[in-house]
Amino acid sequence: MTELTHEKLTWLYTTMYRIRRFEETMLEQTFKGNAMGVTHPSDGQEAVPTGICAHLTVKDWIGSTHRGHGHCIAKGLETRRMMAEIMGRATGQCKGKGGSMHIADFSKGMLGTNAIVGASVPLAVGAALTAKYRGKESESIGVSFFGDGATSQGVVHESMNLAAIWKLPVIFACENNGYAEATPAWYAVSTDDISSRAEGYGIPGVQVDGMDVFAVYDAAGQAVARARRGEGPTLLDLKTYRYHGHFHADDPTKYRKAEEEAAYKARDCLKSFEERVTAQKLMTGDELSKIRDSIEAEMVDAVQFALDSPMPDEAELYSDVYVSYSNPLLGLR
Amino acid sequence: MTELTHEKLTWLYTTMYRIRRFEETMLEQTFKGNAMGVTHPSDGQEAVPTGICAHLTVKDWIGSTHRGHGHCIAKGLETRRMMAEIMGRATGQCKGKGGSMHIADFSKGMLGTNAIVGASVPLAVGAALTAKYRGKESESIGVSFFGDGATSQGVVHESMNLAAIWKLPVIFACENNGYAEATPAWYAVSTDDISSRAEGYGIPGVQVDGMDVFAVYDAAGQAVARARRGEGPTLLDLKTYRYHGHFHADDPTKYRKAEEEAAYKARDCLKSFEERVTAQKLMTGDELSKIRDSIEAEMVDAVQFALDSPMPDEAELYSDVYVSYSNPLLGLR
Amino acid sequence: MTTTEQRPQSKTDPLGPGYKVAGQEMRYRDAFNKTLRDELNHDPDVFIMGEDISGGFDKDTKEPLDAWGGPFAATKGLVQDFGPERIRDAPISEAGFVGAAIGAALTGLRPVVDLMYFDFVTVAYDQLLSNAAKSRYMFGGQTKVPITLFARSGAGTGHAAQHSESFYSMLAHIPGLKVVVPSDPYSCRGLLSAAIRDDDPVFLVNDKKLINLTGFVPDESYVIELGKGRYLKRGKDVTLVGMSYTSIVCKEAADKLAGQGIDAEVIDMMSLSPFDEDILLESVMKTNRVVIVDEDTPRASMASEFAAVIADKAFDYLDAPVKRVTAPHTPVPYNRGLENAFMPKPDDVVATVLKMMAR
Amino acid sequence: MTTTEQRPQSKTDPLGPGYKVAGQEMRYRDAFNKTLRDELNHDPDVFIMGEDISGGFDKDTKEPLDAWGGPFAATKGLVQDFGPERIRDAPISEAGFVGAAIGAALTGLRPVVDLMYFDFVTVAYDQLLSNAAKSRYMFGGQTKVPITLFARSGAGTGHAAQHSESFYSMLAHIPGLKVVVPSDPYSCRGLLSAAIRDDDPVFLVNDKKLINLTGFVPDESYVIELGKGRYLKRGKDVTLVGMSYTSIVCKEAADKLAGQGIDAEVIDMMSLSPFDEDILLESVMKTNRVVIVDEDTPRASMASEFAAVIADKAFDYLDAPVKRVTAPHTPVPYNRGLENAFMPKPDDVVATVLKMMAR
Ligand SMILES: Cc1ncc(C[n+]2csc(CCOP(=O)(O)OP(=O)(O)O)c2C)c(N)n1
Ligand SMILES: Cc1ncc(C[n+]2csc(CCOP(=O)(O)OP(=O)(O)O)c2C)c(N)n1
Ligand SMILES: [Mg+2]
Ligand SMILES: [Mg+2]
Repeated sequence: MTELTHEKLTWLYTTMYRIRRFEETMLEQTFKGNAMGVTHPSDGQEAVPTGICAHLTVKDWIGSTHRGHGHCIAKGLETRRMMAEIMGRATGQCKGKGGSMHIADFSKGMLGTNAIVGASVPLAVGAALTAKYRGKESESIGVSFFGDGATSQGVVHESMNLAAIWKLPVIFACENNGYAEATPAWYAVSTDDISSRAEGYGIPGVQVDGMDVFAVYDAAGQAVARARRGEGPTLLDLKTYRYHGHFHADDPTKYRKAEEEAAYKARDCLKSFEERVTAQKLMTGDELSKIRDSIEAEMVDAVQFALDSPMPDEAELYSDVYVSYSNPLLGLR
Repeated sequence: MTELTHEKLTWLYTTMYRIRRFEETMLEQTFKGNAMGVTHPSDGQEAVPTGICAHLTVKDWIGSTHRGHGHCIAKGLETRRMMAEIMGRATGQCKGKGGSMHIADFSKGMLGTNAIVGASVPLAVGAALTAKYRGKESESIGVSFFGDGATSQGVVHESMNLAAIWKLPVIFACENNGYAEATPAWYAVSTDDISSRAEGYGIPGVQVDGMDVFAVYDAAGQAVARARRGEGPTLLDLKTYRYHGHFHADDPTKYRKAEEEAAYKARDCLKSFEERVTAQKLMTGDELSKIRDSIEAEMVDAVQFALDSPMPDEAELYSDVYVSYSNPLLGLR
Repeated sequence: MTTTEQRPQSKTDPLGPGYKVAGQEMRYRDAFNKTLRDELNHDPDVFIMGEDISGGFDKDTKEPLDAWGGPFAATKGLVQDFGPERIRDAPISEAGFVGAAIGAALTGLRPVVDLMYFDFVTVAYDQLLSNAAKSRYMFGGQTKVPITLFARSGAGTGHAAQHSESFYSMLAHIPGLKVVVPSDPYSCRGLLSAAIRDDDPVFLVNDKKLINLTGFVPDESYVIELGKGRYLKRGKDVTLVGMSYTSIVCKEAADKLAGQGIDAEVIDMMSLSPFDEDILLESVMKTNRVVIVDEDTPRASMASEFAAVIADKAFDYLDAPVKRVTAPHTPVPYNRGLENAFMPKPDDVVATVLKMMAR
Repeated sequence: MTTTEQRPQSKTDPLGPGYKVAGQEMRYRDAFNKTLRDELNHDPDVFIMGEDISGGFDKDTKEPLDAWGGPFAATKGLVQDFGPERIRDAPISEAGFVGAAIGAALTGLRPVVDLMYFDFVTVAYDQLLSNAAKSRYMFGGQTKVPITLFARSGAGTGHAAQHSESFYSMLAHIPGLKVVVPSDPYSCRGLLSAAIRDDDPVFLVNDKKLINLTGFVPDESYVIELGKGRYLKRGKDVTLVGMSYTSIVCKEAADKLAGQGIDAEVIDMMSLSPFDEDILLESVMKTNRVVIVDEDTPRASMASEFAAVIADKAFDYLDAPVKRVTAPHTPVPYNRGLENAFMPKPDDVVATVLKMMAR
């Protein structure tokens, strides 16, 4: 395990716990009927965005998926504005017009969660292209998060080839949770080792334990450094697990074995972090519990902020389609 | 070199020579203004379709590209109907409605040349799916021909993954002629070894000398046998060269080195075949020259047939859009 | 099997006067599932392909589980009865598996593809347009492409911009494709059977708002001829033209208008390509007024097309401008209130008609 | 830089009465190339991406060769002056590199994408529709997507079904995209500059039949406002509406009609989304008759859209049915005679007008 500062450890734990509690709180609100649409929780997978984004600054860019709350949080988005977005409020990250599957914060280097599987991958490549174009690879890289299911999407292949031939500063972070909806990766993905696809692009491919934030942190550190040195992309195959169903109302026990779930939960990223840092006396139980308390308070605030926020004005239906458009078509009514 | 019957050797030589002379004759006609559109000659690459199709029967299916005359001929299409198609005649393979880039013969297991790079690849996968669905893998497989340039197309990746997980009887035959239009493969393709991509799909990948019909024949033989045994797809990376420019009017010397061209021409598939079979006394010079004479006669006939054939009736503009359509829209005139 | 182009008049008389058929009230989704089952039984060359349609596999036995019942329960229970070769689960590769389905159709099978959300058709757009729609034509009529695709369209369920589209007009634009848009369990069943039995590529669009609505459906299999519309209500003052879910919107608007003494005629187009020019012109030539209602965005849409045909061929019969009530030229917003404002509603139609009648 | 919405009246007076500008007669393709050069000079954030646009690389030095000059010579000579970072050759991955261009646009650059043949847009369709067109809206106006795409449309060059499409109406349908269709070197230059400087995603369609046509082009840079049409000829008897190459068809038809004593007005729409409703209505309200001419296939097309708008908003001014002269609902055939029959021609327009005037 790389030497980590106390500050970094604190950040890792805070971020993972924030994601976990955000997902749980968001689900609660969804079941209360306060979220307006479908949500895809990422609890269980927290170590992946956390371990990767720990290496990023606000000048780096990430592309995300339908299961993107963890990416948003790890990239520094405010949970109250995320919660407000999911509740469709005017104060939401996207004024309530995007919802859970379209949360972006361009001021934070977050290109948006995205509801078309695979579609955000070339966006991160484009962000890396901008960096290279400006000669800023060392300070601005692109990270693309996508799932095991997305590896079957052609545009993901195209993106890796582009990034490889142009030596762009990108990390392809495959969050391999073993399932795409109910379809297991062993059925849909033609290899047991997604990282083996890297060879066909002439880039490094690494298998990583995605339940262990330290393993993710180390692997991402190398990939990020390589990108910042201008040596091009890396593919990370991060083995992880989603604790919840595919979306809020999905019951995963219908298609996953109890043993499998139990095995992953035994290696829960929060629990193992807690055990490790306390055993190694890097952080105290008290410190950890203070962090948890502050997150609890943050969640209460986020929900209250969202619930108290107004709905967007009906005029918002028509705005933001274009920057400028000479003949608006406000619906033919 | 596998033991080949005299009949097979005759077929190989006849087919390669037929392709060579078809392309040359077609170009002559194109420059005379008799072809109606753009044509992409495949002279130089004859060994690839010939060595592969030598293993196929009329029940096997092939998918092809914009550079597809060789595939058509190797799969048994009649050169006179191909020539008539290129001249846009009613007697053409597709009634003059398709042209060089859309020649199909469903009675011969030929799914069509195709003008969208990569787009025919899943069609061959679909043909293999039909075979598997009917339990006929041993007698009907799919072969997809595509170029080095097409390897960057997402749908090609998707097709390989599909064929691999469903263990479909398909051969992915990459005609790697080193260029996509003027763009070299070393620039656009992220690996020097396209066959290395096979590993990421858990299927065999083989590099083959595509200038040597015997090498192609051997490698294809193994891939075909594997497919017919129900063991799934194979990727062949067949290194070859087009003698002509990208399309009829393209001058390749603008972007290719004379030495490179000379090196490939020194290994010309016809010349090396002739040398080998005569040296090994498998065929006589006389036999070979008789074959050439018969092809010359065939080309004269093909051109005359095409030139003598009528143009399609104007009603053909409106036919074949649908099998049945209750409200035809014959243009709003 | 019975062919009909008339909407059932009543529950005991569903195929028009004179017919008595057995049937039952059922949800749209159940009618859909029942029809898939019928067609799988009817022809061994029919198979279904799509993501999650067999709903997971047991890790140990590798057997399909049907845990999900397929997207929107369309394929529920089918894999148990027809097996994983005929209910073929696909990876997330829309271009690849639509292309493979086209290849299968070109070589003798009759694939049915579940594209899940309508929005995903853009991922497979090239295969649909360049291969499915053109093969027959560019190969000079040598072949046919008997493939059926279906997917769920429409706003109203909080799925936001990338899961709520209704751009069927873009598909209807494409020569070589056919497009059908059922609006109730009855039309769904008849059009789906017709689509699967048809030798051309057909895209069937299911509006999400219809999925749980119920209606009468005959037990026996039947087809509704592609390219035919139907009257949902006869009237004399104005023609309301609906398609997919807006047929229901039109019907509700007509009911409201009746309360104000206006007798609207309602047409459900059912098919967009080909479409029923005759019913459109017949009705407009009688009522002399028309409002076309569409949840697709307006520019270069089927609403534009119907308006154009009427302005050309029924011109001399028109007493008022041809009106369209459509979604605005915007993506679909997430917030429920905005999303609601996006969709054309009966009151929008009523307001348009009232203005028109006041001329 | 001068903004104008008027077509040049004469060679010495290209920007309307009062203006005197230097300029020259040049081919459409040269005007296009010159404009790209202008915009690359104008803004260092502008770069161009596409297949073969730098036309090959030297095997030994790895330097770009410009052997091809790019598809249709659009980018000829640019890589020498601007280098391979700004004239970026792309592999055959339309979805991938359009997506990357969108990502670059979202992060501060102004990408220009050469898609070569218009038909290939279907391969990148999802990126265009789901990302380029929607990002601004679904992210609540936080961002903009200043990307320009261009490609060659149209039949008439023997390229057959998969290289001859004109389905710009499908793009114009999409909320969030802009679509422009120049018809001569002058409009090409002004619209291309405007597109590249615009902060929204714009698709510029080049009909192949225009590429070698010549026309007067000012030396100085200028923009034509997106969404504006122009009069190519004033007249009083009937309005002919053209777009892209059919503007030329309309002009020729008008000349032929003049010979028969019919004074046609010709509008070149130039932009399809947004489009100039005002010019359309102004003209039709004056002439009371309209024929819309389009090489795109008819169903749910821009021809339908213009007809629908006229049938709604100019209804009371119409003396005759709204007519469309378009391609048939078929793919593009290869044979030259058939291909010729596919395209709307001046005589088709003349015949339609004569029938209309005889009413
Ligand atoms: C193009 C496209 N196809 C299908 C879907 C429906 N869909 C949403 S999420 C999902 C599974 C994605 O699996 P994976 O990439 O492994 O991500 P995970 O959900 O496991 O995080 C599917 C099929 C979609 N949103 N977009
Ligand atoms: C989707 C698509 N993009 C671009 C083109 C234009 N194009 C035609 S052939 C070609 C090069 C193909 O290269 P390769 O696959 O290596 O085949 P080759 O021409 O060398 O046989 C290109 C870019 C096309 N036809 N289709
Ligand atoms: Mg997954
Ligand atoms: Mg090549």
